[in-house]
Amino acid sequence: MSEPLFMITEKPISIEKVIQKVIRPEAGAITTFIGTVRELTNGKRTLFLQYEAYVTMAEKMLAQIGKEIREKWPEAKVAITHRIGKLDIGDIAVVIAVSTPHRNDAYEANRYAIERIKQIVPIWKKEHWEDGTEWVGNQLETKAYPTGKPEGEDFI
Amino acid sequence: MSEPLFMITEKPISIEKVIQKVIRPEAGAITTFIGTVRELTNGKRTLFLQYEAYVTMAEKMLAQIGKEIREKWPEAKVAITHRIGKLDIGDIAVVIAVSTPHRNDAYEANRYAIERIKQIVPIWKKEHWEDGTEWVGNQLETKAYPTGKPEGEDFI
Amino acid sequence: MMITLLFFAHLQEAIGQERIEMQYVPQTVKELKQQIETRYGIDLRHVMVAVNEEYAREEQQLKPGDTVAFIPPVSGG
Amino acid sequence: MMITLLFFAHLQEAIGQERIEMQYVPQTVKELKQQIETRYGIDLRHVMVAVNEEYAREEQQLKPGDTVAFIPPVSGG
Repeated sequence: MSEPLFMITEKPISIEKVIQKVIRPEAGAITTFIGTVRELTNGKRTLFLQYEAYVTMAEKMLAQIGKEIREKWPEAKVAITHRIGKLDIGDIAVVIAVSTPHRNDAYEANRYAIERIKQIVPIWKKEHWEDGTEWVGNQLETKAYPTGKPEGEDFI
Repeated sequence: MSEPLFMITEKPISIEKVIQKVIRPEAGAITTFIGTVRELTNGKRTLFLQYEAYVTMAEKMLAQIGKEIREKWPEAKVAITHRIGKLDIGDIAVVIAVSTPHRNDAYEANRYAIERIKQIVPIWKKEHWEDGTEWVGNQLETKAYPTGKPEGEDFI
Repeated sequence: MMITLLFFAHLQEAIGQERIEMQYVPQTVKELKQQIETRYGIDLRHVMVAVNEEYAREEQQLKPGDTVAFIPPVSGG
Repeated sequence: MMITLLFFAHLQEAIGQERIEMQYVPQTVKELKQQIETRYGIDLRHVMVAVNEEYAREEQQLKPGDTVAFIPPVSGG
């Protein structure tokens, strides 16, 4: 296994490959979260999405999420791959795999990972509709950081 | 796709195949739970497991869990495959895939599925150690049904 | 006038058969359980019963042609 | 004596560049943000700043060689 646990890629993501990174004989429970491109967002039909990242920092932030998870769930092993570039409807944008000895931890740590990705990982998506485009998150009223920083209990 | 959404099989489970059954353009979140054979249970080293099922009823009960989930999370689509026969350490025993438009539902419905499998689906596993065997769940003090029925809010 | 009994996991090993055709139909699940306990010297207190692949209560009536499965605590997943 | 500025998503489109080498080092993140806002007529109130790939507070001091990234609200996942 030469691929890192936390990575940004421009290629299609293999779910199996991400899962393989966390399979261990001592961990009987594996959860995965797979985020795909939805056809409709708020009733509007998406044609495709364009994902962009600050790649080096994004990989660092994914690794930081892994570190936070190991602090909260010491027996968990985590792997995350996020894709960037042009993605069509149904394409996989992100895969998070978590293995733990006990299943509750696998669900909770996985959910923690996706919430944190949406807070601190510098990745942006631009929606392309028939009648225009928009960078998601650019609506100031819905996404603001009053403290000037992303929120999250462990964020330093 | 000719395979049913809810099935018992004696063959190795393809995670991708189970996931493919629930991928839909309108559902951007997919969670999977993958249960593998652990090497150690309560500190004892397992050599392999033998799973047995009342196959026809087990498939019915898996489908019933699917029905319960659609009642609780109407937008969810679920697929479950459980393997039986001899399984070695690391082998996949069960894969649950759930797709929903919103990610919280995908986590919650998935977790509901595994809890219900452990309550109502007639599948049994026999642990094989170096020094003996035992059907799991045969320890009356740890698994008893005082009502004579498996518990669960929706169980009729 | 008969019913089919199915046994699984440790019950199957204790009884030595996975399937028994019974030429007599007890009135209820409860009555059947008592007869099996007596005949095979096993404890069915924590064993569920499914009649025709549906979980059944102790007081459920049995009828000819029913398939009755004895289901020890399950351990799938 | 310079710092590198990186812009992403709609900021990159607004400024028309993804990377600017700035020949002068403002004292703090806050000061830099104000200068960029004035110079390009953009609103950075809801934009985070990372210095050398670590999120930084407004009062963080800048030094020559720093890479400063302007990070609009993220939308990955």
